[in-house]
Order: sequence, then C-alpha cells, then structure tokens
Amino acid sequence: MTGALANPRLLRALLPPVSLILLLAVIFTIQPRAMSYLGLNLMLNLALPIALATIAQLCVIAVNDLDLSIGAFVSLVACIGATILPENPALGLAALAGCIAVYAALGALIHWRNLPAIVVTLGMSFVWLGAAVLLLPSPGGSAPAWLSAVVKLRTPAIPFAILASALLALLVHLFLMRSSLGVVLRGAGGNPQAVRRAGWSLLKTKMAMYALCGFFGCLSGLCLVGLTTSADANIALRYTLLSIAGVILGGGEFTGGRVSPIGAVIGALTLTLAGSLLTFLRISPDWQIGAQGAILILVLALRALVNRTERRAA
Amino acid sequence: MPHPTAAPPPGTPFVALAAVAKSFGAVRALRGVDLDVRSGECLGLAGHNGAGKSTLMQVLVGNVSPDEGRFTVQGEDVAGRLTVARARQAGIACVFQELSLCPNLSVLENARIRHASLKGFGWRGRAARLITRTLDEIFPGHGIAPQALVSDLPLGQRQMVEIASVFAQGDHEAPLRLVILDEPTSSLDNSVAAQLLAHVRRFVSAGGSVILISHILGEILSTCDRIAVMSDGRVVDLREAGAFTRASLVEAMGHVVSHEAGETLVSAEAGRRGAVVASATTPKGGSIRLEARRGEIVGLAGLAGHGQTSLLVLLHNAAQGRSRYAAVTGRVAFVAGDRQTDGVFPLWSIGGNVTVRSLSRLGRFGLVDPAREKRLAEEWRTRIKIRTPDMDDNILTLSGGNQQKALFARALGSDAEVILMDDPMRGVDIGTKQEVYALVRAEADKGRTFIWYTTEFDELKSCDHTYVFRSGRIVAELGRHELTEARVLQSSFEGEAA
Amino acid sequence: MPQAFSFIGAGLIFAATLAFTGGAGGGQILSTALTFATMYVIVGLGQMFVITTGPGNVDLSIPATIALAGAVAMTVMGGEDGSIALGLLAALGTGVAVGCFNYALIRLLQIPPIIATLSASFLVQSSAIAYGRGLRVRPPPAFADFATGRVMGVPYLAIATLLLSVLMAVLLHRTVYGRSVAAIGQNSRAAHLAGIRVDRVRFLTYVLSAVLAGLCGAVLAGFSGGSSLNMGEEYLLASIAVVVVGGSSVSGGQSNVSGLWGASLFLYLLVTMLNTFGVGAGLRYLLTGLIIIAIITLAGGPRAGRA
Amino acid sequence: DTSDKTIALSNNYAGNSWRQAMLKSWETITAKAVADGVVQSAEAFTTAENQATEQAAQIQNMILQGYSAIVINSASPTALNGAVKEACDAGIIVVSFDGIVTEPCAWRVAVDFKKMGSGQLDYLAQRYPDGGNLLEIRGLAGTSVDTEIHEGIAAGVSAHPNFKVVSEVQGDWTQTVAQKSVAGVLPSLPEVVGVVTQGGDGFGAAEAFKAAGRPTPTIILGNRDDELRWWKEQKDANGYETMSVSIAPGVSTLAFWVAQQILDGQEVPKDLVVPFLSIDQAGLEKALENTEAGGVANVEYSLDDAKKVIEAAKAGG
Ligand SMILES: Nc1ncnc2c1ncn2[C@@H]1O[C@H](COP(=O)(O)OP(=O)(O)OP(=O)(O)O)[C@@H](O)[C@H]1O
Ligand SMILES: Nc1ncnc2c1ncn2[C@@H]1O[C@H](COP(=O)(O)OP(=O)(O)OP(=O)(O)O)[C@@H](O)[C@H]1O
Ligand SMILES: [Mg+2]
Ligand SMILES: [Mg+2]
Repeated sequence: MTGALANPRLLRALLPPVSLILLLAVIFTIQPRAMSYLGLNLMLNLALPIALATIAQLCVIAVNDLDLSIGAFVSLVACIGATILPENPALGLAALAGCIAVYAALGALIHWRNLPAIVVTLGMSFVWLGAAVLLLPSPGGSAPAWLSAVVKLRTPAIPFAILASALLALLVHLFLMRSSLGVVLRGAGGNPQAVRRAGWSLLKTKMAMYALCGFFGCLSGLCLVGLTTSADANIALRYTLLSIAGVILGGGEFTGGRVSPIGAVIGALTLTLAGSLLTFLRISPDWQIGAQGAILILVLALRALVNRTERRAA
Repeated sequence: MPHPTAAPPPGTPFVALAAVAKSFGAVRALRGVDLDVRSGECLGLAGHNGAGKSTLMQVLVGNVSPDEGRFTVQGEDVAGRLTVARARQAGIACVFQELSLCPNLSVLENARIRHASLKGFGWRGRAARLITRTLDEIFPGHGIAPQALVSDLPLGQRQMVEIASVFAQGDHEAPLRLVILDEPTSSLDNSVAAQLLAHVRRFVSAGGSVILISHILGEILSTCDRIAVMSDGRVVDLREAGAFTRASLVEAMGHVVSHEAGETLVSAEAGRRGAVVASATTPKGGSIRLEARRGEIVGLAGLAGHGQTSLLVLLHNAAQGRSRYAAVTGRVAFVAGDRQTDGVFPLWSIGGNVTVRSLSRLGRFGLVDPAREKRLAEEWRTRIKIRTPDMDDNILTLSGGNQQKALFARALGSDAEVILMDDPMRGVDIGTKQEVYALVRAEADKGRTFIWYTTEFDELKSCDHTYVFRSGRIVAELGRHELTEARVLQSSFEGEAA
Repeated sequence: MPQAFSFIGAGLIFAATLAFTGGAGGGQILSTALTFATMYVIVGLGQMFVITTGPGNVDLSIPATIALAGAVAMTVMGGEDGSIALGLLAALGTGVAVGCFNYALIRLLQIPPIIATLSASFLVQSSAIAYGRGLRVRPPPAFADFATGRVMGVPYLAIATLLLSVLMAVLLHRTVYGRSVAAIGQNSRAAHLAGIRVDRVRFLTYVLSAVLAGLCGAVLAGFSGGSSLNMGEEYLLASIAVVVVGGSSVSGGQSNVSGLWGASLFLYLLVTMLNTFGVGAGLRYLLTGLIIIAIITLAGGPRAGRA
Repeated sequence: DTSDKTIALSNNYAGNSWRQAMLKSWETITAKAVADGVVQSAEAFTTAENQATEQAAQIQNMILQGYSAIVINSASPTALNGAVKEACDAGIIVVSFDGIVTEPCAWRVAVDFKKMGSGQLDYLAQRYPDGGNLLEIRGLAGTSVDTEIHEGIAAGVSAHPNFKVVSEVQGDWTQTVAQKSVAGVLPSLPEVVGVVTQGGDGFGAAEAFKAAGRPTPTIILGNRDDELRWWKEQKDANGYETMSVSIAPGVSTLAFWVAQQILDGQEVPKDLVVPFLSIDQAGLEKALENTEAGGVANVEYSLDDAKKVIEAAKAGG
C-alpha cells in the first residue's frame, strides 16, 4: 500500500474509481434502498448513454480536438431513432451511417484546412440541432420496440447498465490503449509530427478518430432513445458539457493524447451519481442547483490530496 | 546486432546528392549541395548553426522535398518522390534533432510507431523485446523499462530510446542501410555518448552507413571516416577524417582557431570570497550543500538526469520565495536546455522570445515600449549572432542551435543577477560556444553568478567550483584545482557497483 | 489575419440582408447590431483572456455571474439614479468574488478549470435565485436611458465598449500582464522558467473574466428593463463562439480583440439575416452552422510550420 | 386518508420568474398541507440543468426514494415517458402540469395552449376589424408548448384571414433574446398592428419598438409584473389597450391537490384542463395590485378548486 501511495501515477489512475466508490458509499448510507439490483439499475441506467457520449468525446480529445457538437448529435440520432428507424430500418441505418461519414469528413476537413476543431464542431452543433428540429419539430416519435428491449434488458445479478458500462470501458481500453492501432491513434495526439515522420497518415488517424466519435455518438443516441422511448430535438444538448467533464474527471487531458477510457466511463457514472445524491438529500429548493456544484467540488477535491502527495514525492 | 544483409562492397555510394537546393521563403537553407554517402562508412557533418545540416537530412528521409537538384538512392533517381515510408523501404532512417517521441506513450509503444510491422497478436511482447534488445546492445546498463512512459524519462534517456528505436531492426522490415544521427549526443553524458559512438563503429563495420552530425568535434574526428563541412547551405569541405585536425576542422567551419574551453578564460581571482547569493540542498538528502557566491561560475556535473535540472528549478522557485530547500538572493534567469518543453514560446517571434524575461524593464508608463523591445532584440541578435533575416520571424524558423542562442540572449539580456543554465550548449556550434564562454566569464567578472549544469567535461573547466551529482544527491564538491575528468567520473559512478 | 474573416463574413451577410430588404433599414440594422454586439464583446473579452491562458482554460460561470451581478446591481440601485455608481460597483464586486472563488477551486483544489467553473456556476446560480428569487427590479431611468440611448445612431453602449476594447487590447499586447497571458498559453512551464508569475496571472485572468461578466450583467439588466435569472443563458456558447470565430487560438497563446467585434457583428447579423428571410427554426439552425463552417474554412490555410 | 403519503415535485427549470413563482406557490400551499396533516411531506426538487435526461434520472431516483406520488413539470412531453412508466409500474401516482407528459399512465393538468394562441387572434380581430400585419415571437424551438401555441396562433390567423403574420422570430422564452430578435427584424418589417407572443416577451418587444422609433403596436403581454406596469404607464399616458394572458404559476398547487385526491382514492380523469389566467383592460389595476413587484400574476388553488376542476372534467368527459 505504501508502494501505491508512493507512486503518483498509480494514485492518479485510482482516483476516478475511488471517487466513485466514495460517492456510492455516501448514497448507500443515506438511502440503503439504493443498495439493490433495482436501486443500482434506477440510478445508473441513464448513465449508459452519457458514458457512450463521453467515449465519443474521448476519441476527439485524444487527437487534441474538442467536439462541441456531440450533445446536438446525440439528440439528432435519438430523433432518427424515434422517427425513421422504426418505420424504415434500412433507411434509418443508412442515415446513421451517413452521420458517421459526415463525422469522418469533418476530421478530414479539419486536418486538410488546418481548422480549429472547436469552431467547426460549434458550427456542426447548429447543423445537427437544425436537422433534429426539421426531423422532429415537436417532441414525439417512438423508439423501435427491439431497441427498448435491448437497453432495458434485465440481466441476472448485475444490472445491465453496469455490465454494459464495464464492457464498453473494457473494449475501448483494449482497442485504444492496448492494440497496435490504438497506439498510433493516441500517438497522433501526443506528437503528431513524430507520427507523421514515422510514415503514418495524420489525415487517416484524424478521420478514424472522428468516425469513432460519430459511431459512439450514434450508440449513445440509440441507447438514450431506447430508454426514454421517444425523442425530442433538445433531448441531449447538455451531453456536450457532461461528456467533456466526464473525460477530464476520468483523468484525461485536453492535449497530448492523454486519455483513459476506463476513467472516462467511471467519470460519466460519477457525474450521474452526483445528481442522484441530490434527490436523497433534503435541501431548500433555492440551493439545490448549488448543491449539485458543491457535490462535484467535493468529489474533485480528492484530486487536491493526490496532487499534494505527488508534490511531496517529487 | 543489425546485420545489413546483402551489403554492396564498401565504398560504393549508397545515396548521392547533386546541386540540391531548398528555400524557406527568404531563407535559402540549401544552396546546391553535392554529397554522397558510401556503404560501410560513417560520414561526419559539421558546420555552424543554421548551416543547413538538419534541412539536408530532412531531404534525405523524404520529409522535405528539395526545390532543385538530383538525388539518387542506389543509383535510382528519387528526387521529389521520396516519402518517409519509401525512405524506410530503402533502408534510410533518422534520429531527428528535435525529439520525435510521443510523450504520452510508453517506450515500447513508441517503438511500435517507428516499426509498422509490430502488430497483431502479442505485439507488445515483441515490441518490448525488440526495444530492450536494441537498448541493451547500444547502451548496456541503460536502466530503461519498456513499459515506462516517455514523459517520465529524463531527456537523456528519451534520446537513448529514440536512438534505439531507430537502430532496432524489426522482423519483416527492410534492412537498415543508412542511419542519420542529428546531434544525437547533445543531451547524452559522456559515457553514454561513448557507447553510442562505439555502436556506430560496429554498425558501419558491418556494412551500414551512418551520417553523424555533431558540434562536438572530438567525437566527429574520432568516429567518422570522412567529414563534410557545411556552411551557409553548401558543402565547403570534404576530406578523409584523417586529413583533418581539430584546428583545421574549426578553420574549415569558418571560425578562428581558438583555445580549449576554459583554459585561458580563467579569471584572475581564485578562492571563494564573494557573498553567498544562492544555496541549496537536494531534497533527497545528502550532506553537501551547494553554495554559489557573487561573481562565481558554479558547475553541476554528473551523469545526465541525476537531479541537476531539478535543483536548478528548485533554485529558480526559491527566487520567487517558494522553496524549503534553497535560498537565493537577487533575481534569477533560467537558460533551458530542453528547449521544447522548458524554453521556447512557439507562437512568438524570435524577438518576443528574447525579450520576454525583460518586459518589466522595457516599460514606459506601465506599457511595454516596442521600440526598446526591438532594440534589445537587435542588440542580442548581433552579440550572439542569431542567424535570421528578421527578428520578427517565428522562433521555429530558426535552426536548433540558433533557438538555443535566443534562449541565451533571453537570460543574458535580462537584469538577473543569478543565471541558472540547464546544459544550455546543446546543439550550439563550436564558434558560438567559444563566444558564449567568453561572455559568461565577462559577465561573471562584472558580478553575475552562473550556476551551470553541463554534460560536457570541457565546460566544467570554465567553472570556479563544481558539484557532482548522483541519484539526486550532491556527492562531491571540487574546487577548480581539484577538477579532473577522472575525479568527476569516479564520483558520478561511485557506489554504482555496490 | 484570422480576424479579417469575421469582418468579411459580417459584411457579406449584411449585404445579403440589404439585398433582401431592398436596401431598407440598413442604418437601423447596423445600429441595433452595434448595440447587441457590445454584450457579446464585453463577455467575449473576459473569455478571450481565459482561453488564451492555454488549453483547458474556459470560464463556464459567465451566465450565472451575469444573472447574479445583474440582480445585485439592480437591487443595489433600487431604481434610484443616485445609486447607479454604487450598483455598478456592486456588480463588479460580485464579479471579483466569483472570479476569486473560481480560481480558488482551480488552484487550491486543483480542479480542472472547465469543471471548476461549471460547479461554481451552479453555486452562483443558486445564489442568484436565493438573492433575488427571480423578481425583476427595474433599472434607474438614467441608467436605462444610457443603456438604450444613441448619439447619431451610434449607441452609447457601443462607444463605451469600444473604449473598453481599446483598453483591453493595450492590456493584452502592451503590458507585462498581457504578454504573460500569451506566454502561459503557449507553454506554462516555460513561462514559469522565464520568470512569469503563472499563478498570479491566471488568478487575475479568471477575476477579469468574472468582472467583465458582472459588468455585462449590469448593462444587460439596464438595457432590458431589469435583471432576470435566465438573461445570461445564451452567453455560455456565445462567449466562446465570439472568441473562436474571432480568430483567437483555442490552444492558447494567441488572441486579438478586433476579431471579437467582427465575430459579434457576424453572429448577430447572421441571426438577423435568417430572421429577415423568415426561415423556420430548424433551417435557421442548419444555415447558421453551415455558414460558420464555411467562413472558417475560407479563413483556414493549409498546414504550415517546420517539417 | 393521505396523512402518511409523501409527494415530490420534479421540476426541470428554475431560471425565470414564472418558475420561481411556481416553486413559491408550491411551498406555501404544501407547507400548510403538511402542517395540517393532510400529507406527510411534499418536497420540491429542481434539476441543475434544464435537460430531459437529467429529469428522467431524477424521477428514477424518486422511485427509489419511495414517494407515493410524483408531480412533474416536465422538460419534454415525451422524453420522460420511460421514467414515468417505471414510476407507474412501481405503483407511484404521477401527475404532470404545465410541461405535461404523454405517457398514458400519468395524469395531466393541462392548459389549452392552442386556445391561448387562437385567443390572442380573437382579441386582435375584435380590436382591428380590418386586420393587419402581425409579428410572432416564438418560444424554444423543438418544444411542445412552442408548437401548440404556434398552432393556436396559426389557427387564429386562418379564422381571421385579414391578419397576416409577416415575421416570426425566435425568443426562446427569454426576454433578452426576444428583444434582440425583434430589434433585428424590425428595420425590414412593414407596419405591424400587433405582436403575438408566448408569454413574458412583451416588454422586450416594446423596448425594441421604442428603440427603433416605431409606433408601439398592440403587444399581447404575458402577465409579468414589468409588463403590467409598462401597460399601466402606457394606459395612463395614452390610453394604450391590450390584453395579457399566461398560465398561472400556481397551477403547481392544483397539481398537488389532484395528486392528493388520487392518493385519497378519488376517481380522477386522466386529463384535466385549467383555465389560463388572462387580464383585460379593466382588470389591469386589480391584477397589478395582487402581483408581487417583479413577479408574475398568480393564483393559488385550494382543495375545493381542485375538486371543482375534477368535477368539471368528469362532467365534460
Ligand atoms: N521551416 C522553416 N522555415 C523557415 N526557415 C527555416 C525552416 N527550416 C529551416 N530554416 C532555416 O534554414 C536554415 C538551415 O537550418 P538547419 O536547421 O538546417 O540548420 P542546422 O545546420 O541544422 O543548424 P543547427 O546546428 O543549429 O541545428 C536556418 O537558417 C533556418 O533558420
Ligand atoms: N428555458 C425554458 N425551458 C423550459 N421551459 C421554459 C423555459 N422558459 C420558460 N419555460 C416555460 O414557459 C412557460 C411560461 O414561461 P415564460 O416563457 O413566460 O418565462 P418567463 O416568466 O417569461 O421568464 P421571465 O419572466 O423571467 O422573463 C412555462 O410553461 C415555463 O415553464
Ligand atoms: Mg540542426
Ligand atoms: Mg553532450
């Protein structure tokens, strides 16, 4: 244990899970009923789309960009999922594939013209939102039954949301952190010049990462619409901020290709639970919004402790 | 050991360049270079900062395509068509002057970036074995774990990793025929540099070719078979190494032959008398306390990455009143050696990079005066000979050595009384070095204090007092007259065997 | 010149609007555009300094600060012309407090700025609710007259904001503080080693941003006949948008003030044009996005830099 | 007997005066109900972000907390359906109001937003028999309230074909945004006789007309105190005439009583309609008197009001 304490990197990697566990412990003491299959399921099933959106954001952050459009994109996918997909599955899937292609094209455009990704994705957030409003001017639609059935699956022993999150974290970790292709993709965030000099195409890496972002964005939107059963053009706008916060909470950094898929998924779960805690506390309505901020701050204050030990070790 | 297979008989040219030219806007970096590299030889490349050496190498590996000229690899014309991948196919690889590792990846993952063939099931194991094997071979006793994150490694070890990943010969890769080393030893200490040079000889004797760029003439003279001297974008001299002496080489580079560093620059005063302006202990403990007095040049020695830079940073923080271990009276300035991470502001002009440390002095009514700023920049451009058409150009248009000069100018041009130097001569050419040595001595005589970490023994000769570091501690303290290379080496390695 | 494009974009859009209306109301459109651009510029200035200090630095507490400072200013003024100065001071003071709180979270608790300012914004928003309960207090008549008044078609506000911008440009380019901000944005370790007091500069930057948000809150309340809890909401995205569309680098270290004006006018005129054309909401969003991307693509160049 | 029952309010937004008044009414009425022992508790919860997903999570947490009934002002009529269904399945009574939910298992205390829109045209038709040009200020795009009021207005226009909506701008239900959008289009507009709104944007529109130096048309107001006071000023100065209409924030208290009645075992139809609160020229002074400075004109409902509404619905249905 002293060994772990002495190693700041390990300590830092442990930070997200420790925060999550502490938060869970607090919730369980306040509301013991949460400590059950049903309780965990209720608290966490809406975390899954957030976790997916966070992973989507992570793909873009890994190549030193930021996607300000992911929330609007997830909303659009939810709208597609509640309108086109049930009526015409083939067309729906084609639309989703088209969206992913647009994402890849964005990556190419950003690389080719050397554009600030943040501006392009800011513009895209309006484009996606506009498309969603055109598709679904007023809330409605209904998700295909199979989709709802999938995301509301009752798995034995451990709730689906937890299983799926764990699987997501694991798969993305294996791909991005362990596979030989993932190394190149992350390297393009760490030192693009070096990767280019070693003979790799930066254009392809950027397109790949953006396409992945689109892919996970699609999964997030589908998962969301499966849970809510119907859509709304504004449904997930806040995912943009949540997903960025989740990546950072999970130990990622904005530049340098330093990301952690497992941390990011845990970050997304932590953000969701921080909201839950509030419902279990009794706080005057005036201060409820503030309490949300205070909870976040408390969860993050752990970092300060770690940094202190880190400085002492240095 | 890389064994270049099917090596042609030694002596035939492997690559040949004729009248190669390249301009960057107004700067004519290459003005018609003729050069060939033969199989089985080590070709040395010397020349002042900004002579065009790095640019020429970028041409050779396909990163920069030349504006004019012919360029053949094994007789085949490749001018304008060479890409990085094709160059590697032809067996050409390069250790660049500015580090080309991804700091967010581990050592073995960086090897993967360099070697596209490392993929598929079990690639991590293969990559780790490959890089460890090569590191063991070139740098025995390197102590680098393949899982270590590159950003955690000190500069010297990063350089070792980069060199090893270039020399590594993957299983299904085209055999390595020509390795370009652009100032590979600038951040290595002497013993590690010697290991590298020995490996270069082995590689060459097995039939490979090496181009070695360095400002340390000793290593060029001892390692290379032929030496080309570049000046202002041309090759101005090319002879067998044996035909050069140190003096004639310096002369060919267009510098006045000067004396060995330090020897004639010894100040008249000896003994430690001035007031102590800086003192520090290493946070890791150790009984010897560093002390620097007014007007002194204090050297920090030892193997690279043994706590010298941390101590300098500590002293720097102490001047802002934030250290338990160190105390400094007066203002400090820092000359970075690791210029990418510690020194350069990449978006700014050369002038902006020089004046940043002095802005508060250049003010009028609380506003920075652009005219005075320009004057300061111009003054140092001439004093330290920064090669550029315009100080308003971006700093990154400068060659590596010239960027380093700008960082020197930043510190020397400031009002600092204590100047901390973190192995600042990396990549600076020999002529400039002599001038900087003289400048440092002159400033010290005027009362400035220098604390100077260096990996080159010769530079310690300029110092009044030397502290040797090992494992984050100061293990020896040597006065000017006690200083010998043997004693420094002995203190650096002492206890290593135990 | 990255900022030139925002001006060119604004010009093109203005021309398109005029072409549609047949040249009618051009002066008036410009005059209103100036009025509304000032709000963007005021918050954009603060956000620009923050963004310039490097990747990851962004102030998400601006909307909440606007709401709180607006409420505080209006309450302190209490509709009396005599207390205008006091009210403005109170708004700026609110900004200082929020800025200090933000930086305390960032520095003392080591929370990444984006999450720190987001969390702080929740607390500030709650404070605004608890302080004013959403009740709208009217501004003093003199203050409202100033906020909505014009001289020869040019709003007083625009003139005042122009002066503020000049001041900020001087601060950015000609003072040690401004240069320090840019240096930190490029490489904060190098900045530290070049003798820059990194913590102090970042602290001042977050305070500056919050103070400008506070100022915007007061002005906005004066302009729109009282403060309301949601009047800052649109400035979350807008403050970032004007900075980046104006040509400041999001990876820090590079920024310009004039681009903020170009971008603010551009974004305002864009909405106006689409409203004038009578385009429906969905299409309006879609076109807004496409036009932003088109402008930035025209402005962007192929890759440059040392090989 | 509901004295052991717990009721929770799930609210998605607290960022404007209407919502603040709504929360305040809830607090006043429920505090008394709890003190009287009518119910055991009645807490209000607001999400930090105005976002359906967060509200859905909030409702799921309320299920876990074990409330007997949940009263919802919803961020979206449909996006909460999944969570609402789960609540129903857990045996919890769900009552929605203002922002209603479409999930069939829930009760709805709804305002006829369509009628609110068409009513504005009816009023204008009576004021301007010759018709004229209109400016429409819309709410937040993609929400159902916006769509319904807009449809109402459109229906009104086709019923009175001599009116024409010459421009439609987005106000996002935020006065500053509305003011900005209106100011932007005004220079290019022909003369307009009326401005039709969705509530709360009237003052901003008036300011924009003033700034543009154009005569003030008949602006339909939305019961905000500042609007009413402006109206009063105009009325005193030049006899300005208009109407004001909005949903009363106190409708939250009606929803509370409905939930209490359902818990009490009363039979309550799923769809209840509350009248919106409108103020006419004659009622202006009285309304101003009863409205808190800077607030919104309001009515709070009692148990008897609730019973009447339920009876009316039963009779109607
Ligand atoms: N991308 C570029 N843009 C502008 N000028 C450049 C660029 N690359 C190189 N130069 C200029 O070309 C000249 C040659 O540079 P080069 O890096 O080849 O020198 P060098 O011989 O390697 O010097 P050093 O020993 O300092 O590394 C220099 O004057 C440099 O400023
Ligand atoms: N941003 C919003 N998100 C969701 N619902 C909203 C929002 N703003 C207003 N509403 C809803 O709109 C209706 C009336 O509110 P309204 O638009 O009148 O706000 P407001 O009171 O005008 O704000 P203010 O008085 O502070 O300007 C209500 O149904 C309210 O719940
Ligand atoms: Mg070089
Ligand atoms: Mg060396």
